Amino acid sequence: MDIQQHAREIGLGLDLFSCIQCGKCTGGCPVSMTTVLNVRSLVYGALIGDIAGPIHEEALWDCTCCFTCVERCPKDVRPAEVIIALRSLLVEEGKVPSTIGNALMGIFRQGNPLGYAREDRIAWMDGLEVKSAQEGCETLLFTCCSSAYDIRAQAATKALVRVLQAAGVDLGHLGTEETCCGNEVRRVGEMGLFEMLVEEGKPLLEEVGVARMVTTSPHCMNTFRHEYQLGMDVLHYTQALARLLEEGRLNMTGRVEKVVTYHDPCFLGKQNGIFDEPREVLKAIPGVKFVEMDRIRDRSLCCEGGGGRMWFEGTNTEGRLAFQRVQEAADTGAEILAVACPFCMAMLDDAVKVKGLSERLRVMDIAELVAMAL
Amino acid sequence: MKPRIGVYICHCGTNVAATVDVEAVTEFAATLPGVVIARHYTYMCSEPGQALIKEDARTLGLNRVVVASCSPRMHEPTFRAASHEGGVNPYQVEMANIREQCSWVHPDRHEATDKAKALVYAAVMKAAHLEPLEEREAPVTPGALVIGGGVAGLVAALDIADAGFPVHLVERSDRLGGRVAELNRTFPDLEPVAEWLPALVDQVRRHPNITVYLNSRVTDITGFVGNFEARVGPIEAGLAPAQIQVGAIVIATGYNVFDPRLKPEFGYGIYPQVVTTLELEQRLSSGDLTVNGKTPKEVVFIKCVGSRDQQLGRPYCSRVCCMISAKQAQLVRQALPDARVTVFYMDVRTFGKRGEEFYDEARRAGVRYRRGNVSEIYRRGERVVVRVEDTLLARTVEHEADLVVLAVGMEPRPEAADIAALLKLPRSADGFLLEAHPKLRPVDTAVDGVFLAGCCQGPKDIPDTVAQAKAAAASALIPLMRGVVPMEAATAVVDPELCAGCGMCVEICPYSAPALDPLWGVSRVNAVLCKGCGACAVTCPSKAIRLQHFTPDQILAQVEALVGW
Amino acid sequence: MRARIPVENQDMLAALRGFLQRLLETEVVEAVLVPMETPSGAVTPALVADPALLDAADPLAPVLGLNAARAVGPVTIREPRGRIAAVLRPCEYRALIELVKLQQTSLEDLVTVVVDCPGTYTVPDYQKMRANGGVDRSALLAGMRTGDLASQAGYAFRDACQICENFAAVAGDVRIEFFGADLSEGIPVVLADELAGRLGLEAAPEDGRRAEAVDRITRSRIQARDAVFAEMRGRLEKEGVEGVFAACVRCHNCMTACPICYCKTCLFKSPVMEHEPIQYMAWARRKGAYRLPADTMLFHLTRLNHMVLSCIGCGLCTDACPADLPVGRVFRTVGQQLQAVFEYVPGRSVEEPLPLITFREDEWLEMGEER
Amino acid sequence: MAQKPAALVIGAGIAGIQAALDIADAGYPVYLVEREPSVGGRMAQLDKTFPTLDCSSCILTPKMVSVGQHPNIELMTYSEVVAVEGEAGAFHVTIRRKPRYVEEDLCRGCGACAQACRMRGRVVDTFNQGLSKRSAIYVPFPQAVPLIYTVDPETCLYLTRGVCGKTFLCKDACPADAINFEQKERIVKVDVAAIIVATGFDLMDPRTKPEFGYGVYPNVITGLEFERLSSASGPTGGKVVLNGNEPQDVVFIHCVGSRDPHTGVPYCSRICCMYTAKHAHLVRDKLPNARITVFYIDMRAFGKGYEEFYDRVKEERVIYRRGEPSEVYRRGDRLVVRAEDSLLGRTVEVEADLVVLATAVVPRADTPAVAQLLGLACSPDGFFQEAHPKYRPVETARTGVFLAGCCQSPKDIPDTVAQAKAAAASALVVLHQTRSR
Repeated sequence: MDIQQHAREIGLGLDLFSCIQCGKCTGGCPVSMTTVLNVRSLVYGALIGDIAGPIHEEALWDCTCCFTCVERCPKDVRPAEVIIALRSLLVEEGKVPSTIGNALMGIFRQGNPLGYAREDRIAWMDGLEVKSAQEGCETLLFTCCSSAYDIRAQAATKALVRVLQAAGVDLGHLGTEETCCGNEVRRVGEMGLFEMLVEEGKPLLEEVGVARMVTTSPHCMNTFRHEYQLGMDVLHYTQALARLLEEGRLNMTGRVEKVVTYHDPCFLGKQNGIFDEPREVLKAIPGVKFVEMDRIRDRSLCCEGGGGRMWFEGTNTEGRLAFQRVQEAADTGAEILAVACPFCMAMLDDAVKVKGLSERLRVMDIAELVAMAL
Repeated sequence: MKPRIGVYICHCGTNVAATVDVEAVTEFAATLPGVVIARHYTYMCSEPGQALIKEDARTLGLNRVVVASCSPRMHEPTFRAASHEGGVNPYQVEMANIREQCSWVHPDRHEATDKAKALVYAAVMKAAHLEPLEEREAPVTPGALVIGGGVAGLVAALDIADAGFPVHLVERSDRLGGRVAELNRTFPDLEPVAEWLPALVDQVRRHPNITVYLNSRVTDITGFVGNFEARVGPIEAGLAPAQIQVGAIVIATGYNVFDPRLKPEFGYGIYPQVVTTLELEQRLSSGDLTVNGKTPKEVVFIKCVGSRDQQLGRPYCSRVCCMISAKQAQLVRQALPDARVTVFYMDVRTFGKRGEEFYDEARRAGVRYRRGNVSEIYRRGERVVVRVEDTLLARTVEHEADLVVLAVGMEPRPEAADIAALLKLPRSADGFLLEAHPKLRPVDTAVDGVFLAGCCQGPKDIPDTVAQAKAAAASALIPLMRGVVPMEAATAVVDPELCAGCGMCVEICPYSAPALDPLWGVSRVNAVLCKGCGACAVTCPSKAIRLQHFTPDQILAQVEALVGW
Repeated sequence: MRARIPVENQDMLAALRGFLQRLLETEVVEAVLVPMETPSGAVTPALVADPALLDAADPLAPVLGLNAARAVGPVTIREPRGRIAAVLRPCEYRALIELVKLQQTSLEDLVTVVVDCPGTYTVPDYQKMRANGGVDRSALLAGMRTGDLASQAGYAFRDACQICENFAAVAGDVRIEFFGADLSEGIPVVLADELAGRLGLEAAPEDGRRAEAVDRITRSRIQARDAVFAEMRGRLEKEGVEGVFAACVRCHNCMTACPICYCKTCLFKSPVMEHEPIQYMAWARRKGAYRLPADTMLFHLTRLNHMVLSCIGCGLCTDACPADLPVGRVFRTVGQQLQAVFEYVPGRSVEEPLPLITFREDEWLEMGEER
Repeated sequence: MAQKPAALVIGAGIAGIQAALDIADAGYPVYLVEREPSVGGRMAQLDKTFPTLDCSSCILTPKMVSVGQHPNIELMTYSEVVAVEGEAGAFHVTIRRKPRYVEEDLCRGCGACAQACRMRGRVVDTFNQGLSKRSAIYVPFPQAVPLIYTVDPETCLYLTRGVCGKTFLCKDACPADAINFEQKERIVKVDVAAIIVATGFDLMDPRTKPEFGYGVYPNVITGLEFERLSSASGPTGGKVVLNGNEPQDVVFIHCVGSRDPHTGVPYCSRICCMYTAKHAHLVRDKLPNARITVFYIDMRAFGKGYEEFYDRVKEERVIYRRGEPSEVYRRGDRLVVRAEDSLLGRTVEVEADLVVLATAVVPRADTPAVAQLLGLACSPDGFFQEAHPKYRPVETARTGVFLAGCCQSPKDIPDTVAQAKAAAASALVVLHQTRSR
């Protein structure tokens, strides 16, 4: 089996021959200390045509697709894509963990991995007025499936809408036609489903005809930016907020007298280089005392929510990275751990509870904090 | 003249000062007989340090200078020059080595300081007995001898000839171009050698200042920098040897390739599938890569064959094999697009300009690099099996191959040893010729006027060889262009009244400076040849030979100071 | 080739004298350097050009007052010179070889005649023997034949001879062999065919007893030698060189007697060892007391340094010492150890280079260079 | 100097020094132009040199002194070449001599001015890689050649603000009355027959590799900073101490930027493997009990005696682990270096209290400008392009202009010296031919 050939066929940029086996990928891999997954040896096995040794099928699903390996690879090998390619082979053979299979099925049937009804996608709008994008708007708000269905995340989505509207943004939404972006679908290797999502979603978005899309999730932003080839400006909401601040449109009159720290999402930070805007927004909130953790920006620790891990526990349930992360946040003396991604929200919020830090630390979306200061 | 001595104690940063109490040594030195001034300074060899000596020499009228610092090997010329500028005869300068012989070897501050004082005392006592000596110059024969007609020799010859000096280029074989002429294409540009080497050879052959001696070797060299006399003997008998006079010599005798039969585990010479990089080069030139009439499907390169191998006495890296393998692997990929090409390596050393990029290109061309030092090769049917631990898999693998290429290392040429013996040139532990200083004098040798170019000094690729050859040319051009060379002033002299003519000095001298006068049966030293090493003076039982600057009274004064301490 | 010198009336001395006369008469050489008995009874080397005077030659006199190698030097050192033959004991021949290497003599135009040596007496003993009934040469010759060598009753061989294991003629242009020889048919002699032809000598077989006799004596000499070495080493370790030489009177006789000490002017007779008066005072102050002359011990150390590798063990230094110091024993003891280091046998061959002036490339390493 | 044609050498690091000395020793005049106040270049910043462990100043200083004193060399420090016209044999060069605000012929280098300077101990000492502070009037290092003080126009209070208290402390302190704030830059024109470019290299700022935390953690330092730390003449007097503490665990990281097209450095920097081995040895020498780990991808010990040195360093209990670290982060008061040990096939965390980054050798920032000034081309890696990589490695496309040292590509000292001599040989040929014309 020529993995590289297969990867090309499914649209991955994996370049096995460029690899010098330096190990920088595995060294940076957030899960490499806790699972047998070793991306360097997978690349090597694929290169020499001896994949049987390094491969551990179950551990393949441990990859969070944080792409630290891709970002740091000195030779542009794109090591994570060997994992995606291998996952896609497993998908073809139907060898998928049941929870991931269910999520994919949910997306296929209902447009969301949680398997909720398509009609309920806009239930979060209760109490808000969000106009239909199809009627024409300046800015399209794209809500992640989590932002739309997950109860904790919904609060953040609502806050965001309030904030954007307060700033006078002409906001529209696709309504129940909004369907999963497929970022995670592609990363778990279900290329067929991903293609289908693009084929259906791209015309829908283009028909709306807006110049700018704001996403709640960095994951959605990532795939729209890089994999949809849309003719529009795709922004993460923190970017949108930062722009509004700069333009003087976002006036915060209230105060949030809290010590706040911030966790960089991999898809926002490492993969798309958006480090400053979320911080600018947080620092602009009156009363906020902003502190940094040690591992930030390019060195941020992954929350383990990406790459399908929202739907799969991983082979190692002990010592989740999110546990470590919330402890780091607590150690800074912060009262609030600000996030900018619904997956991070889910993983870290859960970790705060498990680690018994609820008294000291709250996980909040940046939009929620801004909304508090309105 | 009554000694007026200045003593200068160097801290050498912290090299000396960390262990030796330099202030105490300075105070002590100031009390010694004849000492007019004693100072200490961070780096005596620096410009301000030297300025101290000059200034004192002028204003205090010093006629002797003692510097307590490092070994005189490096800095004696520095302090002689500085003192000379201050009006002190350079041979009335004495150094006390309080670094290598004191601070670096004695951890105890108190003891080290005491020893430094003793060494300074001894140097002062010797300095008081030093006599002024005059440096002289000898004329230089305009012209150079270049031994070896490979790329290094060609380039060195051209630069010297272009600068207007006659060059005698001696080559053992019947053609110019050396090892490079055996290559097909060169890395990292894959440029055919034929596109530039013949032009270079032609330039040399047609140069009016260059005389080429093919099929010849240098059988004898006498003389010294500026005035060498060499005998060039044709290898074929019957032709008359040529006697040539030159001012400088460039040695460019090149290298040999390792004979892989010394690593019998690879089966070289047994299996037709196993060839060396040099042999593959010829096959690539001819375009025939078949083995036993079949086109190979699996090609394996094995690196470090005869390099980085202490067991074989070749601990060094041959520096070019990584790039040669990368080049040949690419060329094999081009020639045999269906073949799988695998390179087994320990470390990939592609360090030169465009080297890493070239390695990148090789991998992108589909060459598989696997980390592991191949352990053995054996036959399996029509193929051979390469057995190796893939250290990245941490597993032993058997890799079947139709063609195995051994990247053979470089080793010193036996002929270089002959030249070394003729000129009494030292060789380094690896057997290559030894440069005068590994960092700052990489092409000079222990023998003045003799310079090294190319792989006779150590393995190197073509750009580095050419640079080094030009460097050797620059070193050779300095005496040639100046027209004179300085002569050692601290030479040995014979007292004919005492000399019994035993000839021990003649035997012991590494420079053939003394000779027995056939009429009187006494020894006479040729001052031009004498390097002042003193071997003759210590050998002579009659003390009939005196080495100026190291006379018995000078040495005894020093010894007396030390044992009297 | 091996031949025999004809002997008449069992007169070995006459036979040898005749042989030497033949060398002159056949113009093989123009003169012979040989021990002669002077009219006053001393035995000393002389250069004899007149064949008639060889009647006083006494190559068999068992006495050694001077190493003849020293006498050969001045007559061979440079051209023009005559062709001569030198009659030498093995120890004299070995000293000669060392001097050749030191350019103090030459083998050109020289025919060396080396005679087997039973051992010698000191000059005073020899004189005493002559005065008190003479020297029993026939006993010595008999002992040489059987290998049962003994000194004359009441006398001992010279100290050096008692421990000499190189007493047989093994080199030289002409070797005269007494050991193991049945002299009734003549004295065995080994020489070049061409020379034998000129002297009219014919080839003669070896009787095969020589090796046995030599071996026997060698074994007993080595035994004696090793006992001396052991004793000497013990003394040197215990007393040091300074202890052994403590009684030295600095007469320099040992140096004068040594056949190999060749300097024109010894360092110790030159002004190098003369110091400023204030220097002597400084030493005296520092040490409290200072032995004078200052260079007594340095003299012996320097001589050891200069000569011990070439020491061929003739022992004349011991004989010359007025203070009865065991100079020769020290030289042989130290010499044996040092010569072994360089695998050097002094006097064996002119082809063997002097160790300390032999340039071996691997002994001289540059910085960074390794063997 | 007017009789024989002259050469111009731009840059007075070891390459420029060697080239200038060779030409001058052969009897031709040389103008040696150096931008900094002193000659010496990068080599002057080094502690010891591999593989012989010669002290760098010990072997460099005499050469520096020689160029300062050579009758055939006209040294122009603190000067820049601003225009080059003409052709081989007849170049017309314009040199800008920047004002030192100190009269060169009066200053004795006593240092009284620096002691007196109001900015004393407040100006970042770039020679020491910012590990110490100096005055606004300074010599870069005590062995500087020439030993003439220079007023730093960027930090001198008078030059930046127009006032420096009531009185110039430096002027008052100077016993030679050498300080002159009226000094203006001078333009000098010289005619030369050949030019050698020896402008050297820069080191990559490791902040472009944020995962290593350089600039975030004070105990993550570069190799050159380690050189200053280890140097007897450096800010700690040769002690390897950070914030007063001796490190117990030292981790070295190879290929920081090198072999990494991401950072614009696709090439190998050629010296890092060996200088890291040397650093490891120095740490072992100074801290016998420290744990020392070197992370590498490929160990490139290719030069004469290098493999042997690598062997030796390993025998000195330096652990070489194969794997390029992916990041450095803090754990308590220590650092953690996270890497895959590719021979174990396992990710490891190595605790450290000193991390030394072997940063890439990069072209001088002004290389394109200098290239334009001299009419030279640059190769894709950004260094100056030689005429032919094989048989014309020091020549350029412009006849009479030659390259020496790291401005052509990274190289170690022996290769730099060899190439400098090679450039000198080429220049000597041009000088000879010009003279005999």
